[in-house]
Amino acid sequence: MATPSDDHGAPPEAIFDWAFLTGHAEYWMFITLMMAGLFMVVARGNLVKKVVGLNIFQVSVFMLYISIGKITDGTAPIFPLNMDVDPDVIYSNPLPHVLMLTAIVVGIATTSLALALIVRIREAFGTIEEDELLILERAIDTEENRRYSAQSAGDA
Amino acid sequence: MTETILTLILFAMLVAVAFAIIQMRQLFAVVLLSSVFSLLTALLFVIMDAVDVAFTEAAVGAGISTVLMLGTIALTRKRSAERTRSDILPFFVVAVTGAALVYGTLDMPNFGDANAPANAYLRQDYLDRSVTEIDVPNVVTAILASYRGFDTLGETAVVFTAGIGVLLLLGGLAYRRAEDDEES
Amino acid sequence: MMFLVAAIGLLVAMALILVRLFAGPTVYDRIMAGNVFGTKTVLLIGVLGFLSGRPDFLDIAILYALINFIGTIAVLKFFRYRTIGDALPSEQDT
Amino acid sequence: MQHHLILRVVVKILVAAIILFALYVQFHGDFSPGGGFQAGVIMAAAFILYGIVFGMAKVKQVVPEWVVHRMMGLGVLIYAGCGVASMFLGYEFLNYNAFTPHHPSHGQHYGLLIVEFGVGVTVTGVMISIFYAFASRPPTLKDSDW
Amino acid sequence: MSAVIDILSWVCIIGGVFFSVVGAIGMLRFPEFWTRLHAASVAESGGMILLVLGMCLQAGWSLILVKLILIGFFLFVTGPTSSHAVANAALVSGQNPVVAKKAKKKRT
Repeated sequence: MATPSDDHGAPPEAIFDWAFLTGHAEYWMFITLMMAGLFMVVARGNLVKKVVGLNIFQVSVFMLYISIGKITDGTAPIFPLNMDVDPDVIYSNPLPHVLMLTAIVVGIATTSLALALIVRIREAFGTIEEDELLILERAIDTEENRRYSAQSAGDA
Repeated sequence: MTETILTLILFAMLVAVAFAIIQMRQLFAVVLLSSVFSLLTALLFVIMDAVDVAFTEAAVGAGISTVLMLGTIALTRKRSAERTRSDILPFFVVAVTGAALVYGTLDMPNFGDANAPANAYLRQDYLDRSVTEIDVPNVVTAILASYRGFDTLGETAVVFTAGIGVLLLLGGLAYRRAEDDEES
Repeated sequence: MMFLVAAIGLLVAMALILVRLFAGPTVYDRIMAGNVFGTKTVLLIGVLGFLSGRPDFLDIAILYALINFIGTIAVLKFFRYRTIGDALPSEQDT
Repeated sequence: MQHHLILRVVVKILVAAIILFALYVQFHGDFSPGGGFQAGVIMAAAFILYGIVFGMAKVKQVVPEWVVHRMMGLGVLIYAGCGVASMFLGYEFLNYNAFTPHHPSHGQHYGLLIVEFGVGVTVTGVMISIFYAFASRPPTLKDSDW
Repeated sequence: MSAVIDILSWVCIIGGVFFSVVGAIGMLRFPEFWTRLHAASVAESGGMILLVLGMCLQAGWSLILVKLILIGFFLFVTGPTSSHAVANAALVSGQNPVVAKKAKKKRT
């Protein structure tokens, strides 16, 4: 697989190609991690654990981006201090690094926003479990419905 | 080859930590494990040549996020409740999503391929131009602040907005306004 | 070669500590394991720099050596006083 | 944490070292890994450590809340002001060549320094104020939840 | 000269790895919190110093050496401090060490 165009035209039996397997195992590992995070968001009721799951999901996305920029036998995209750039040295792709660097700091800022919301939810409802929150919400809804229907009945 | 093996071992540890986080019910242990998770993440970033990203992850993950999560737990509760619903349906959803994503990777270029579309054109362009135009050794900083200056301005504004949001939610500003009203 | 040996040894140590981190019967076992894991990570980052032939990225290791302390102290304070900021006046200096 | 003598002494040494390291990361970011985002987080971590060990009252004497709140906006203003300045000099928004037109790469160096400084100030302010917001709230944990 | 330095750093690194792994095994296998703390803090500090020393020998006279010394200094200060803090917190919270008599009683 010398060029990307070969890759696209590869017949299905190339899946058992050794180079293909080792070249894609990294992506599958990131997907495993991503699914662990997704499972935590979907299946765990505690809101703090949901936020941690979101963080895991986020980290796996970062890794997917960084792994796209990695080049075999490459090195970090920082030139020597005297700017004497050797054309033979392979530098990895710096662009994904830039995107993910800002994303990490934005990620912690938004995570703290989510945590602040959780604190407020706890103060308003007294719980941070999803199941209990749903029950409380439903009770509030039925109460409002009852009051509204009683009011409209009174009007009529 | 060494890099691949190191990546695999670290990744196995990372997945083990993730599954342990899923199992834990003590929220405090979840926080501790998530700080270990970020340590391992930074190591993987170093291996994948993303030194700047590893730096950021190290600064954020080890100190601040641990402290903030502990602060949240101190204001809410320490243990998560027993889950009554079964995990089968979420597991099915996650498995299907994962299978779809794996199917999507089959068309991707190999890991570390220098001729991949993402690396073939833009990478060389940035590396060549930044030597003459910006003239700083760290290409990541050059791209961050100069070539993608608009993007970074936006990200800074997002961080600022998130900070304002936290202050509004947790009353840093509201308390002060109340005090000012009492004084006047 | 010698750094490869060091890296493998550190990885083995990290795996063993990870087991203690998962199992740890008491809270303090876990805190201790997390702290030791951080130290091992610092060393492994240094060794990886030498292994890849560009050891000028030791800044990350310095950063971890400085910052990893914060997490441990925060966890301990949380367990002692149940808060991150100021404890309630009644609980001060218990 | 009044009686932890060892902890207090070590933290006094470490806080100075962390702040110094943050300044190194901030202004050496062009040459080695680092920059405004990382430096801001590290700087905030120093004050968080101080606040955890010495109490919120002490750290609010060092960095009062109004300073932190001003810092949040000031960084974005520095960043955007750099862009506006380059516009007034007749170039595009955020084109740092404007500062030294006869030697463009020097202008780029000044631009990088100013912009990274702005980012660092904002991130420091936001992180410290988030910490203040979480830590100043009275703990409401009931014994049944503990 | 370089051969001597190589041999010295080999010795340091092997020693450091030995202490690290032994400390980790101790953390895993010891029966109770205080013995585990002992294994963790002492062996960890020893292994850390030897490993950093081995890397210093390989680095030569450069900025890297200064950074390695800084790392060694900070780890040397923070490691024992956090061990002390953990031990203090555990003792205050009522984690008493198992003394010999009790241990014998438990075993029989």
